[in-house]
Amino acid sequence: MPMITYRDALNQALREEMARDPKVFLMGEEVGVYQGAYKVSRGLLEEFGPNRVVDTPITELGFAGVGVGAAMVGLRPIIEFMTWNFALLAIDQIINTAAKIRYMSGGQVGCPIVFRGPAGAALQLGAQHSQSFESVYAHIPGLKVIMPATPADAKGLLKSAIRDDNPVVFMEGEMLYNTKGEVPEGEHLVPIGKAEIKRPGEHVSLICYSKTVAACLKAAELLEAEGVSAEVLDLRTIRPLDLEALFTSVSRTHRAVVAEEGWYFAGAGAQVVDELQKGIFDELDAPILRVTGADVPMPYNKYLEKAAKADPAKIVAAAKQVLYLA
Amino acid sequence: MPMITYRDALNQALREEMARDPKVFLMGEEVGVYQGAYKVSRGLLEEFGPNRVVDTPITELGFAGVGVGAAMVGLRPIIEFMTWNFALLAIDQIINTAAKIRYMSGGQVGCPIVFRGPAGAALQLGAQHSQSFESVYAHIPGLKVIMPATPADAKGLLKSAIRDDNPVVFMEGEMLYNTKGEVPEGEHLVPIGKAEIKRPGEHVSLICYSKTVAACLKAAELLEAEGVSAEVLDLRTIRPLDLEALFTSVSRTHRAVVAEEGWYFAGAGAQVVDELQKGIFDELDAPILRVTGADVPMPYNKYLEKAAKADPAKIVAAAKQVLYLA
Amino acid sequence: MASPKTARKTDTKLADKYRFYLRQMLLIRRFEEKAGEAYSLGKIGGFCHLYIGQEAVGVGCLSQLRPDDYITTTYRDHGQALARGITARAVMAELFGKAAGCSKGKGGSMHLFDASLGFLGGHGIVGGHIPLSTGIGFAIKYRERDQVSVCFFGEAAVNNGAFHEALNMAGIWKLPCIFICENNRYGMGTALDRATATWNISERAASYDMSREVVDGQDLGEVMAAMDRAVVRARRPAQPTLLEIRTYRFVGHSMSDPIHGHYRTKEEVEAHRKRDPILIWTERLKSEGLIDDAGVEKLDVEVKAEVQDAYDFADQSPDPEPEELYTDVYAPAGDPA
Amino acid sequence: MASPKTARKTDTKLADKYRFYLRQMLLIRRFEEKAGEAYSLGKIGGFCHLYIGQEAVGVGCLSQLRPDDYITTTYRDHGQALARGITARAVMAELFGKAAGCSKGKGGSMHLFDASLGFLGGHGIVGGHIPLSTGIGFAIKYRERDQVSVCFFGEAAVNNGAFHEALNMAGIWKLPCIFICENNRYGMGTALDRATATWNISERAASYDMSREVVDGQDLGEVMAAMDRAVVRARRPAQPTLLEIRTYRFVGHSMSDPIHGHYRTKEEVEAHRKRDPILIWTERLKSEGLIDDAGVEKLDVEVKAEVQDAYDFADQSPDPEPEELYTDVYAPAGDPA
Ligand SMILES: Cc1ncc(C[n+]2csc(CCOP(=O)(O)OP(=O)(O)O)c2C)c(N)n1
Ligand SMILES: Cc1ncc(C[n+]2csc(CCOP(=O)(O)OP(=O)(O)O)c2C)c(N)n1
Ligand SMILES: [Mg+2]
Ligand SMILES: [Mg+2]
Repeated sequence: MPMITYRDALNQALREEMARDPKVFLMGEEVGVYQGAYKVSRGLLEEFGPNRVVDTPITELGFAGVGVGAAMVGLRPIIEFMTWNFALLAIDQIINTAAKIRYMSGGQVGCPIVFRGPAGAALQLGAQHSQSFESVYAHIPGLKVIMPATPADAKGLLKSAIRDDNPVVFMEGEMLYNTKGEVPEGEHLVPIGKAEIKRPGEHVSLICYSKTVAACLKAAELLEAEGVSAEVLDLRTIRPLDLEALFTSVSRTHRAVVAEEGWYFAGAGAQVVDELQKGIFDELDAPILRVTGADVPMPYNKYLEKAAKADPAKIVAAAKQVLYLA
Repeated sequence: MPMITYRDALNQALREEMARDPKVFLMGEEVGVYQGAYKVSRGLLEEFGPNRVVDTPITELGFAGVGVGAAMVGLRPIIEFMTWNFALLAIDQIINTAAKIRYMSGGQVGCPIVFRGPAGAALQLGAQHSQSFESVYAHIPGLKVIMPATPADAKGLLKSAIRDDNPVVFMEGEMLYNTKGEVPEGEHLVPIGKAEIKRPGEHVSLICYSKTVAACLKAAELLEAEGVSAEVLDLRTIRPLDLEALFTSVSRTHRAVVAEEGWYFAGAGAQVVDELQKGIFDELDAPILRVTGADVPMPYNKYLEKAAKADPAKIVAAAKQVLYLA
Repeated sequence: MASPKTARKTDTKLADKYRFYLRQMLLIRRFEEKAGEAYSLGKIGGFCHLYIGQEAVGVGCLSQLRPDDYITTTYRDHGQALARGITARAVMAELFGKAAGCSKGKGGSMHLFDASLGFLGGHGIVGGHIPLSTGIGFAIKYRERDQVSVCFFGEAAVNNGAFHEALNMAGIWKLPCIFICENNRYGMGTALDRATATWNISERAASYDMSREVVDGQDLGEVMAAMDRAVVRARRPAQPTLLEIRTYRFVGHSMSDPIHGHYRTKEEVEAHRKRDPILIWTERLKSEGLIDDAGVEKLDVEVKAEVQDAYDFADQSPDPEPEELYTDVYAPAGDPA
Repeated sequence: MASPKTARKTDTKLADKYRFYLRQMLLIRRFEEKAGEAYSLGKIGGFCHLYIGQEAVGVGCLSQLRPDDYITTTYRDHGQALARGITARAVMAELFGKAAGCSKGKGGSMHLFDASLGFLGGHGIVGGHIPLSTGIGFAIKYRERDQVSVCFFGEAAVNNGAFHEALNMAGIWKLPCIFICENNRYGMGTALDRATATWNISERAASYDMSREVVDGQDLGEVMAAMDRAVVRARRPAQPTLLEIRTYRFVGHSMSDPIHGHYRTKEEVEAHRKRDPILIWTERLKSEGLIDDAGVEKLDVEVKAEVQDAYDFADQSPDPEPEELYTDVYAPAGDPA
């Protein structure tokens, strides 16, 4: 299988789905002439033309709504947010229209649309450009929320998202775009709502998604050196959660750490904890601990920023604590 | 003590704080000439004049930003959202500016502002007008989030919020405005971040806030009839959470139900569950159950709407389940 | 396609149309009166915004459309829904929250839908649906069709960012959109000039390189004529239009709002009621000999019966099944993936 | 308060001012060149947007303000920060993320602040700070002061809803606001005419009942004159202004963007570089005999030394203490309640 970057995997998914279905188009800031702020859409304007690769003004609320309107009459828009930080301006269209139009219309009007772009922190982008809002969108019935960690999942899940008949929030990672992995060519679909064990283990479940998957794999290595066998469970989809996978893994390990990039308060990890204590209370041999971003706006200084992020060391420490090794 | 409505308690708090501090002003849609969409600001225009009771165009993003700007230079704005549903349009100003300006400026620029208005469902207002977003705001460092359940708390907490030097999200309830209770006259301050036991009990803790407080008190009555003594703990402030009160109550009852109006996924209740299992794991004799709004956009039909809401019957059922009586 | 030119008695087709428009305005008026009654009886809940006084805007604009065109509007949507041809039964049943409602009882007064008629809501966030209509216009152009996307909104919505962003895009991309600002002078209790820096709303079209017109919304003929011109511009090759249609709300903002609160006087309302769009159009038809008092009376009796039938139907028809609470949240089919 | 009228040699005060403005533009130019260098060396991280080519806008506009006026701007804020008088050391240290930075190293390049100078950021959300400046104008009027609130933003921001909502309120309430659109023709890679329905941005002021001017942003004299007029209008009784100042970015959008990507040609950039604001002002001063080559050279040597000093200072000064991660999230004092 070819080794390609997460960026190119997304580009493949976009190209293949646009070729497959003329109803699919890409819209957002700088997706065309500029080839994408992060080059995810490189070459698509040349291949599909300006009607299907549409540069917009800097009007997130407006073009998100344009996408929703187009989806209401049967097109399948892919709306790119340059970053999810800016999507706060568009959140009314996502929550009040995209997520509700099917219900409000008594099932008459659907909204097959994908909102995508990078989420979370990169390096020293500061407080307004380093946020991870998956828990906000996952809070909303009517939406699906996907956060792939690997190039293969990025391709397979983006293709599934584009074919899904519901509004899908698809969060990528600027720091993931250059990461490489094996990606099946052509028709490669990863089902929405299915987690994957990225590394099997026995003593503790490290539950993660997006950027924290790599951090957990690293942590699992470090733990192995200390004789601890950690299982790394990549949720991949935040909403709907794969409860079966969660219960199976933790019922085996009896201990869990949930690692997420975002803030702790009412984060997606809190929901994972809630599901686990409710679903398999008697299987838990220790409290579930969460490793999250520090509860502060992201600072610019690189050392402060590093200290604010969830990392392998913090995950290892949490794992030892739930194993009562600390 | 005089018995007054929640609405009048809020009105008192506004009037007293505006009289006390000339830097305090009220801005929003229909707060002046119209006397407030829900009449919370009745009489204030006449008393304080159009400079301090300011009607705005229907531009939530804009006037929220106007408030933040005024707060940056030392005024103490109270921004009324006609309902919190519409604040989704303003959320960028709340999250990206109000919550971050102090941090981004290295502590030079503060933002003493209160964003307030009714949250959650009333009766048959449909999908776009019946949402409770406290968990979204409570996710954000830099904000405080308050949801009072009683007239006395409404007055005391609003006064504290107006005097607080931080951005405060203050969520009221349309269905609470007409409820009556004893409210101290004049200087009555309720501290932010302190929960209150609204009814003491021994067998199970019913943790709630805003509208679910009344539902839990009703549930406690019903449970008492069956010999179950339920403690009703009103959080009052969602962020910061009063962990001490939570741990104390549940360490005594060893069982808890969390009732909230909003959606379950990554709701504030999930954070309460996370804190409890992390903080007092060994004190828990049963999984903590949550009673939340149904995971759907709010339907218009009155029976469907009723079925979608958290109510005493559902809280009783959950309480029995954690007591293994069901 | 109707034109506002005087209908000679010989032109019976046009004459029938003109009488039909009168009937539609009467139907809306009687329907809204009945809805107000039902609301007071507690048969209708939530917010309920009536269209009384603005009938000529909805009827006149929609009279110029084809069945395959698209419409989006606000929470004040009963009149346009009826004018587009959703039955009084289906609309009333929706207001009653019944399963037979045009949104299965799940949408309510503010969220009327009929996809088969291109009537795409019924939206509750002021300004929020304007980008949707730009998106529908985008889809029409994308498919190289010659339909038009029509969007109704109030004058208070023109201050909202969604209006600005949506019209700018329709302007750059030259989409087949017609933006209809129903300027009834008040957004709830706020008079136009207290909320909008420029009194002449249609001038804002200049910021979006868009055609514009100011129209007397109480005169059905004027509305039809202006809409006719806008539709001609919008069909390929497309040129978007902002129509500012000046009208007046004869009743309160919603059922919970008095007819004249602190924000306008009884006298002002009375003065405007004199320019009742139904009277003006009736006079016009009479002067052209297209109808007489008996004919008007007959139409009124007809529509009253239709409205009563809708009321009885709504009242007697069943609520949605309890399971409906959980349907329509996601698409029925699982992921194709 | 400077006026653009020709400075006679005798008017030494004005002559000194004019030379000082040249020095400020040179300082910004050299500072930005150094910042670019430091970025390539990894001393500066994140996004870094340079002001090269636009110096006359920041210097000219800020030259007309009083110390008690307020300024908000975008992420492209180095030039205005320096023009307002934040020291090169404090700005460079902020870009380096150091504790001595004007935002304690927590803000970074996009979030420069100095409350003591009324410099209130440094904001990263396009359009997001425009309502803030309207709010600052509101506060000035609330307190019955005669300060002005100045807001800088790019031409791409005028399509955003925040611009529309903020200018409408400044227009209705007649606030002492000056909205300065730095029209450098591109928003990242998007040319003005691809994003904005009306090419003539200043015309949008008509929608907000606001004064407007189009200004040559490469000519400091023109900028000062237009800003002078705007400030006079803004001081009580207040009349807001939208200034469209036409300029050009000589470098890429940010350090990660090539000088001319797919979106503009080398030739276009070269052509614009010929209208360098520093050269134009230098010629003006020379022609008026206010400076000679030696004098210019002397200024350049001075500012280069100042920039080098700032670089060394930033490089050597300490990072924030680790505890700083958790400070400034909430106000230090507990709740007074
Ligand atoms: C974003 C938003 N803010 C506030 C409201 C509450 N609201 C509903 S209708 C209305 C007035 C709208 O006036 P206008 O646009 O003129 O339409 P009209 O009601 O006159 O037909 C307001 C403030 C809302 N629905 N959405
Ligand atoms: C709401 C929002 N959307 C997108 C971005 C990403 N972005 C940063 S600057 C920029 C271009 C802005 O251009 P302009 O307003 O003309 O200012 P200039 O950079 O030319 O000074 C974009 C798209 C952002 N910061 N905020
Ligand atoms: Mg109106
Ligand atoms: Mg620009």
